[in-house]
Amino acid sequence: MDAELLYASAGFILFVLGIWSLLLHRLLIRKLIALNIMGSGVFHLLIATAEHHGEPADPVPHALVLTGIVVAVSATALALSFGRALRGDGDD
Amino acid sequence: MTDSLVLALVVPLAGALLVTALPAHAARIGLFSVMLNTLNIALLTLGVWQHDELQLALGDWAPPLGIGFVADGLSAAMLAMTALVSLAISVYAGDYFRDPARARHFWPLWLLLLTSLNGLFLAADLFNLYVNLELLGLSAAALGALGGQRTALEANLRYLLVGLLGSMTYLLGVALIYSGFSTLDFAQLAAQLARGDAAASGLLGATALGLMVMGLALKAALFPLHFWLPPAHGSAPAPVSAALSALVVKAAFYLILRLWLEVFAPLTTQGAANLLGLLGAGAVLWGSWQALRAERLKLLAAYSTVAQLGYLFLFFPILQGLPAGETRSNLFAAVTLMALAHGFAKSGLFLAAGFVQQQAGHDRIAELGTTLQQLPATTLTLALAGTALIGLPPSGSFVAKWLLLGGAMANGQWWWVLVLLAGTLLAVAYVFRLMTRAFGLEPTPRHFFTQARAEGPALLLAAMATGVLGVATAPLWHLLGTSGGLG
Amino acid sequence: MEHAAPQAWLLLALWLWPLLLMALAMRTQWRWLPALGALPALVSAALLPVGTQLSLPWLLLGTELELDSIGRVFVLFSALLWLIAGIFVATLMYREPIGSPSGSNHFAQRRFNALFLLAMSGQFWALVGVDLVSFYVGFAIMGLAAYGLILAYGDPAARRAGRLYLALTVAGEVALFAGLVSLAAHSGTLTPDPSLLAAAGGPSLALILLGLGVKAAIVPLHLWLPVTYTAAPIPATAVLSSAMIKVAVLGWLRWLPLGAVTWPHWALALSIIGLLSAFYALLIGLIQRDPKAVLAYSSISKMGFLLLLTGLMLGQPDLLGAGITAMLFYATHHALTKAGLFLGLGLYEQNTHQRRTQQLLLAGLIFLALALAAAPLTSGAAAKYLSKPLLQAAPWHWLSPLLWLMTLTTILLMARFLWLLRFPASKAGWEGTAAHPTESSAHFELNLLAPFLAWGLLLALIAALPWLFAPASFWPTNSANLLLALALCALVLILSKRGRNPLATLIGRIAPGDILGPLERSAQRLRTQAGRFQPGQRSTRSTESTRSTDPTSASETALELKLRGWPVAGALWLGLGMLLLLLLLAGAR
Amino acid sequence: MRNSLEPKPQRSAALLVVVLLILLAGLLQWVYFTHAATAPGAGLTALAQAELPRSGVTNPVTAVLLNYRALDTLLELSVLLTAMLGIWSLGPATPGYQQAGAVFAGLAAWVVPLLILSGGYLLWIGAKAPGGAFQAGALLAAAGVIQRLGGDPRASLPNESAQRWLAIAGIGIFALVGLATLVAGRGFLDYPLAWAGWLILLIETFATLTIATLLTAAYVGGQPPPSQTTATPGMHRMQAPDRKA
Amino acid sequence: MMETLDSLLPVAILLSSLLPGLAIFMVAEDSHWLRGLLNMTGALVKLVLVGMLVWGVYHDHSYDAELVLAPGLSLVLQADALSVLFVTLSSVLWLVTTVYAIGYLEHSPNRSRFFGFFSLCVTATIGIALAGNLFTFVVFYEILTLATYPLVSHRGTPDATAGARAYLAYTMTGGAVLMIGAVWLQTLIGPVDFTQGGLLAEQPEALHGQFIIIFVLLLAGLGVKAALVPLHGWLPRSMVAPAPVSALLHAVAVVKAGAFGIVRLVYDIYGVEFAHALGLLTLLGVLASVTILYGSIMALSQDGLKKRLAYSTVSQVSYIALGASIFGPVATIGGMVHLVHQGIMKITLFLCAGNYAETLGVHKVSEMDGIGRRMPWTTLAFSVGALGMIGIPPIAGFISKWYLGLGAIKADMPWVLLVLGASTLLNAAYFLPILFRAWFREPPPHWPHEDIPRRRLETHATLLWPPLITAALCLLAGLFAAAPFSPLEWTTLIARREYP
Repeated sequence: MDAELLYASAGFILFVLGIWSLLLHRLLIRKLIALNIMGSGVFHLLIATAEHHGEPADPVPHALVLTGIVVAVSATALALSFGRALRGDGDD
Repeated sequence: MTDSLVLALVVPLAGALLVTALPAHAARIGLFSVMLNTLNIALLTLGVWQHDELQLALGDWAPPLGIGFVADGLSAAMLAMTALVSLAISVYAGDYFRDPARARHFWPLWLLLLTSLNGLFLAADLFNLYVNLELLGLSAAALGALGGQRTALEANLRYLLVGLLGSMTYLLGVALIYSGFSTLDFAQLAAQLARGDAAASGLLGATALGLMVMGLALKAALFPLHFWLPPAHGSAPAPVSAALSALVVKAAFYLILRLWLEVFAPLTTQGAANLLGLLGAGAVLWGSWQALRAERLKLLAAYSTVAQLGYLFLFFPILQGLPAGETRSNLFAAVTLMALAHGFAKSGLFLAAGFVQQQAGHDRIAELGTTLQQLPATTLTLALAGTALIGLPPSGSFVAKWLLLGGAMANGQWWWVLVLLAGTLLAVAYVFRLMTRAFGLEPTPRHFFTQARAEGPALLLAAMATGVLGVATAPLWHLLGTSGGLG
Repeated sequence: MEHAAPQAWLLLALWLWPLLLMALAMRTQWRWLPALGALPALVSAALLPVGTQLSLPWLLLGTELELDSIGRVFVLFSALLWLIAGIFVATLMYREPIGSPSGSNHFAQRRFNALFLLAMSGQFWALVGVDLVSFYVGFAIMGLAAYGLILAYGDPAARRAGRLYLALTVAGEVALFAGLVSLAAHSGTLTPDPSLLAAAGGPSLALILLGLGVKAAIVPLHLWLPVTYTAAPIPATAVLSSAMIKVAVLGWLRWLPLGAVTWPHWALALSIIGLLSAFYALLIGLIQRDPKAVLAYSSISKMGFLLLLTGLMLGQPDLLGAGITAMLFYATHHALTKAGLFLGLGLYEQNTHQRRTQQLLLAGLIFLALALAAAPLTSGAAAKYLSKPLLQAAPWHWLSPLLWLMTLTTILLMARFLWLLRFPASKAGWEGTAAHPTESSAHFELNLLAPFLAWGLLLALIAALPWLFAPASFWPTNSANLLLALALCALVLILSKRGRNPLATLIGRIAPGDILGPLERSAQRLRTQAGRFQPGQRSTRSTESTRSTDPTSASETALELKLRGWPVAGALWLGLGMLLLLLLLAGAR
Repeated sequence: MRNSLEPKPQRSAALLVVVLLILLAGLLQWVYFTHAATAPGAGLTALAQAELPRSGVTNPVTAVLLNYRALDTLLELSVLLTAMLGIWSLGPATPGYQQAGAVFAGLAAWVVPLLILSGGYLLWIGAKAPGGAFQAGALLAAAGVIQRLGGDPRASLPNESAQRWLAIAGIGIFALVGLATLVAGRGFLDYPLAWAGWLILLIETFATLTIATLLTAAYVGGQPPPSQTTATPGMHRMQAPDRKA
Repeated sequence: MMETLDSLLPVAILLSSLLPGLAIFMVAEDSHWLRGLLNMTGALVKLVLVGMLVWGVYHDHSYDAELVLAPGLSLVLQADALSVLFVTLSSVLWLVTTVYAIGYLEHSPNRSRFFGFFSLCVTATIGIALAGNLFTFVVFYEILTLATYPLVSHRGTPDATAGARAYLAYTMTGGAVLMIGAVWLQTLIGPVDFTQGGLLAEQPEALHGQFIIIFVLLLAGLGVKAALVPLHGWLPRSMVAPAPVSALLHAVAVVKAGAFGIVRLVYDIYGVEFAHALGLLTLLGVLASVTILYGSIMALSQDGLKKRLAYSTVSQVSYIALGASIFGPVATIGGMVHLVHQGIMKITLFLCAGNYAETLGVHKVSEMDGIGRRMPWTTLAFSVGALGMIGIPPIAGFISKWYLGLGAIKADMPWVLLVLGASTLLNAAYFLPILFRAWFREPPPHWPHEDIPRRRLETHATLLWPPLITAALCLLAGLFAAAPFSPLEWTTLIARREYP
């Protein structure tokens, strides 16, 4: 089996696992991790797409992944901050 | 002429940056940029009016390598609506966020939201749309939580997470598309799909479309995925609620429409469209019913948004069955008109509701009589907005509903007629449950406006939905009718 | 439109003038206004040449006014009677203000005057309007305005009478309306000639007869008349019984296809109805206690007789000329005499304290009664004589004995009237006047003298009538009958002097309005029974006087409340809609 | 971290989710493999390589990021800015950590300059090889995180006003360059070939700063304390009761 | 140039009440003078414009204004003889009622709101009258519903709210059904322009079944406003509105909008011959007859004066539908002329009822004893209106009945005469007792709530003159029915154009 197919396959599995976790776990941190796992799944797929036998890797998916990561980081940060604000509300 | 396409993005973005850097002058700079944006969008719309379609390859890199911006009639219409609504919201917000501490948070996020909306309506690139979607989701959630109460935080965190789930799903679809077609550009993708090279690529495309629509439907709060919407929109500050209900969900819907009817048109099936329609019908009925039962004004408005989005989805199965021609192009214009009318009406409604809430100190419908009777202008706003929500003339949604009914009948899909009938009557019920309170024995207010800067924009928005859009639809048809590809 | 002669505008003026006076009467108190109303009519009837026409196409649906030979007679005697009655209104009615609380009397007087003039205007309009609409307009105005005349005193009896009158009048007007409309529809014109009338067919004629029948008080549509005549003020009764009632006769003459067709069945039917009406009224009238009621029944019988004549004309179109002459004379005679009797009765009742005046009045009344009874040499005899050709040409051999019987009974009825004048049966009949004591002052002034003068004039006219218009050969008519009747009267008189009056047991058994009493009682019983079955439901009687004034009675029936409920309304709507759809779909195939 | 967003999921619903997800996964696999086996997309490698000389850089990924699809990057930075603004809007930063001990401080003193240095390198190399603004910015932000962990409540960031300027600098320069090319008549972000490399470097430099600032600020997790001088832990302790009140 | 002006005239007529209406909303509550000026200017300008329109239409001038909303969907204003009839009625009565309302609402709250919506209502009515196609008609029909709602609930009492709610429920449902029917029809045959003689007759026979269903739908929608039984429930309950509203809207604008729509439906959409051929006229006729009788029977037992009048309206408005349901020009005239006649008569009655309420606090029939003595002029006007309703000549109502009867016989439908007769009797039975009380009974020592003392006039001049004027109009319309430009002559003109 080709590597990119493995990557892609793993990507799908990660994606689905992420959804599973997001939907069935109640803790925010787990949900956020789940979202990042989903993201990783998609990135896996993109990386897999970039691979073309005998050619240099396609730069576009790479760039997309980079952008995606930044976006994911931003979203995670904001969500965490929400969680902190909520907790702060409750604790203080 | 195509400069305005870029400026649509840059103007609000620059405004956001300046406002971020100079928080002390947030309100002034913010309002100025929104005005500038409106001006620019006017130019853009004029361009589309004249040239049917404006295209731009950013950085002169033609797709598939670069990102294309396309402004056709639909984009222009949505952009124009966004510009006007955002202008009104901005004027209103200047009054609403008088506390500078809150204003400095509002303005940059608000301008970023505007940036993302403009980007969404213009971008013809799947991935760029993803980034815009995320920008939209993040700024919307942050704005929604500006109120700071626990309920607002919870609701908007949920909104954020749901949005992320949606955009991730969307992104998976994008990745699949890229893997199969090596392009992210609408036009190229559409051309490839239309050629229909291989059954497998069709399969892939369809799966991708499914994923993207799945994700977007979540963001568009299509019944029964609307669960996040009422609390989020109901708890946000009034100007934000207005923007969320009128613009943000509309953007997701716009994307679905664009993908379904334009890019992926060869892959769509009647069955799928029927499903969308069915969900839309569910939204109409359930949303209206819940709005009828809502105890708070803003919740009512939020549920009404759910219902109104349902109307928009009702167009899918009907459009699906129609061959190209006058009925179809009319119907397509109608769905646009419906979206616009709802955008104006709902933003007006939320702004008015916000003012009522400020004046009354609460928004429990049962106890609003006193306040409503003291605020003629705001009450009129609520009435005008309500008229558009019900779909009565002279509102744009009336014309749209008329055409929708006509389409359903022309198609032989008469069951949607019943949904429309029920939805309309339910809407009458929930709108007038509110309006009834406006009549009572309170002393007569001396003046029409209590606070013109807060009430004026809302009234103008509502009058736009009920009044202007009800009679001046011809320009919209001109804008859309000549835009190729959607006939 | 061709130019009408200037004097033709008098045709407009004769009914417009009273209307103008009416407007005045609403504002002012001036008592002579009613008397002035009839002057233009009198003048035009006397001076205008027969056949004067005035076309007013812009008025109503196109008005045609004309003074034809028939109308002229009617206008003439009606105007005279309105004038005399007006004098009585001015002098007798309001010497003592009517209406109980002081202060409201002026209002009542103005109201009476105005409605008096309105009714007058209506009648003239109907008389000179020769198109269907004008006739109906005048007829309806007159009929409704007369309601106010009846109610002048506003006592319970008058109210009951008024209610009854109104109900029957409106019903009659509806029937007349329907008949006239269908006449217009079938003939295609508003001024149909007899041949067109004949073509219109039976149903429209039946409706017209029904409508006019109420006004003419043909049994059984007569219920209102005895009640009304006994309850209304004397001048009102006078015009009601003389002038107004005759509009029905004019209606017959105008809107039945007389002379154009031979309709033996209709002739027979109308004749029988007329005879029945006449006999019924005579018999009931004989046992009345109130002289006014006697006169009222006499009117009914006379109208029955006129209907008989009309019926005969329908059967014998060749006798049209003679028939019309007979009817015109008879109508005039009856109008003048009946008015004279009522007015005289009024004077008689008001002058109970002045024996000499009363004796004079009694003499006059006896003369009038004789005239009405068609004693020889009177106008009654002349009328009888003039109608003989028509009666004798009737194809029915049973008619002449009946007519003889009728003549005899009429004389007896008049005898009964005079009897009641001389020996009042009970005080009950006098209530109306007892409530309004007479002026006791002895000094004569114009106000007191005028009615006597007017009455005297009327008497003279009645006396002169036969000599002016009838051939001398009428003289001996009815002498035998009169003698026979007088003998009968003497018999009754003797018997009653001995306390064995054969009629005593019958007298007063039937109240004025005859079957009205039983009708009202059974209606009341029905109502109470209906009420018993619905204990929770307040009775929603349509009679205004008994309606509950309780604010809590929402006065909306259970059905309406149920209809208002959503499920019911929706279900009904849908159900009906579906049903209709099914029916229509089935029908459209 | 607690989250009470949802009630405890029901067992049956959970089971349904699982079943559905398995089906979804299966579907995706099936579609993808069917497709990949028959008609894989050609990708844009060739095109990207062909256009590389016109991009002003030699690293194709950087070319995509800063030139072909520069708009994505511009918006991506905006997303980051949005996140920071959102975080700021949610309230002031938490007091942070106690002053670090000597060991950590020593480590930090050694690591932070290294991070800054390697950040600079990555930025520079980005034009030719993997690397670039995001990587560089991330390294700088790591330095900030270490400072924060070491007890600096502002993670070595300047005062709020400066932070704001830093936060927008990258995006602002990006946009300004775009506007400049626009004014020059070329179209937005259509660099003249001769200047492309330098302009990209300029943008990347400021983007690095901005990314670093934004990431660090996000880590700090709230609006900076209002005081202009360096905040002391004591002040935070004084503030705490205020917040409670 | 003339073309433009011609298309401007209908628009100007619409704007002459729309613009003042919108402006009035903004007027401060205390600026009575400004508000009155706006009101009166609008009403007078409209009257002048309508006069021009009447003149033009009489001389076969055509007025068209079209605003295209979408291909196959446009707002069309056009003036034909029928619309001019309704326009003239509305604008004349608007003027009268405005004068009245200014007096009536003196010192009452929320006047800016009231007059604003009042003007909008008139605008909607004018729009209905001038609508050149079914779509435009539906648009204004719904606007009318909306604009009337605030007027019905104007008083703000729980009663008013409940009445308004009922009103809304009925009319909104009706409107939705109407819309469905209208869209359906448009789907089948394209734009439904009102065409003299109808436009469905040429359609293929396969569609006839659907046409029947559509007719029922449209009739149901229109029937709500026209208060056809059993869709009439809202009308008596909206009588809680202030008198000018009851007068203009529930006697003229709203119910007439429904009736006018039925007339349009029969004559200008289906075409009377085609409707006749489909058997739809019988349906309409039966429905109208039932309504006429039912309304009258209900009116009998109402003690509330306005409620009695409302039920009377239920009954009387169906005369118009009845006229439309009888095939033949004469009945058409009868029905259409009743549009005007019923309007002026009923408005007279309502204005008088308002006078009683405002002057003396008399709201019930049972409180009206002797009111003719206290308020003779008002009662005189009331009497004219009531007698006219019964059909007593020479008041206007008689003319309508005459033509209806004439038409029915010509169409060989003698049973209609029976309905007319029964209705007349019933009308008499519920109106004459009122007149009896008013004129022939003794007044009570105290009136329930004597607000306006008797000075030179029995009440304020602004309250007194309008009913007197409308009462005079009732008389004139009847007396000079055959004169040129009378309602009757005008409807004859219409009928001539409808039956070529």
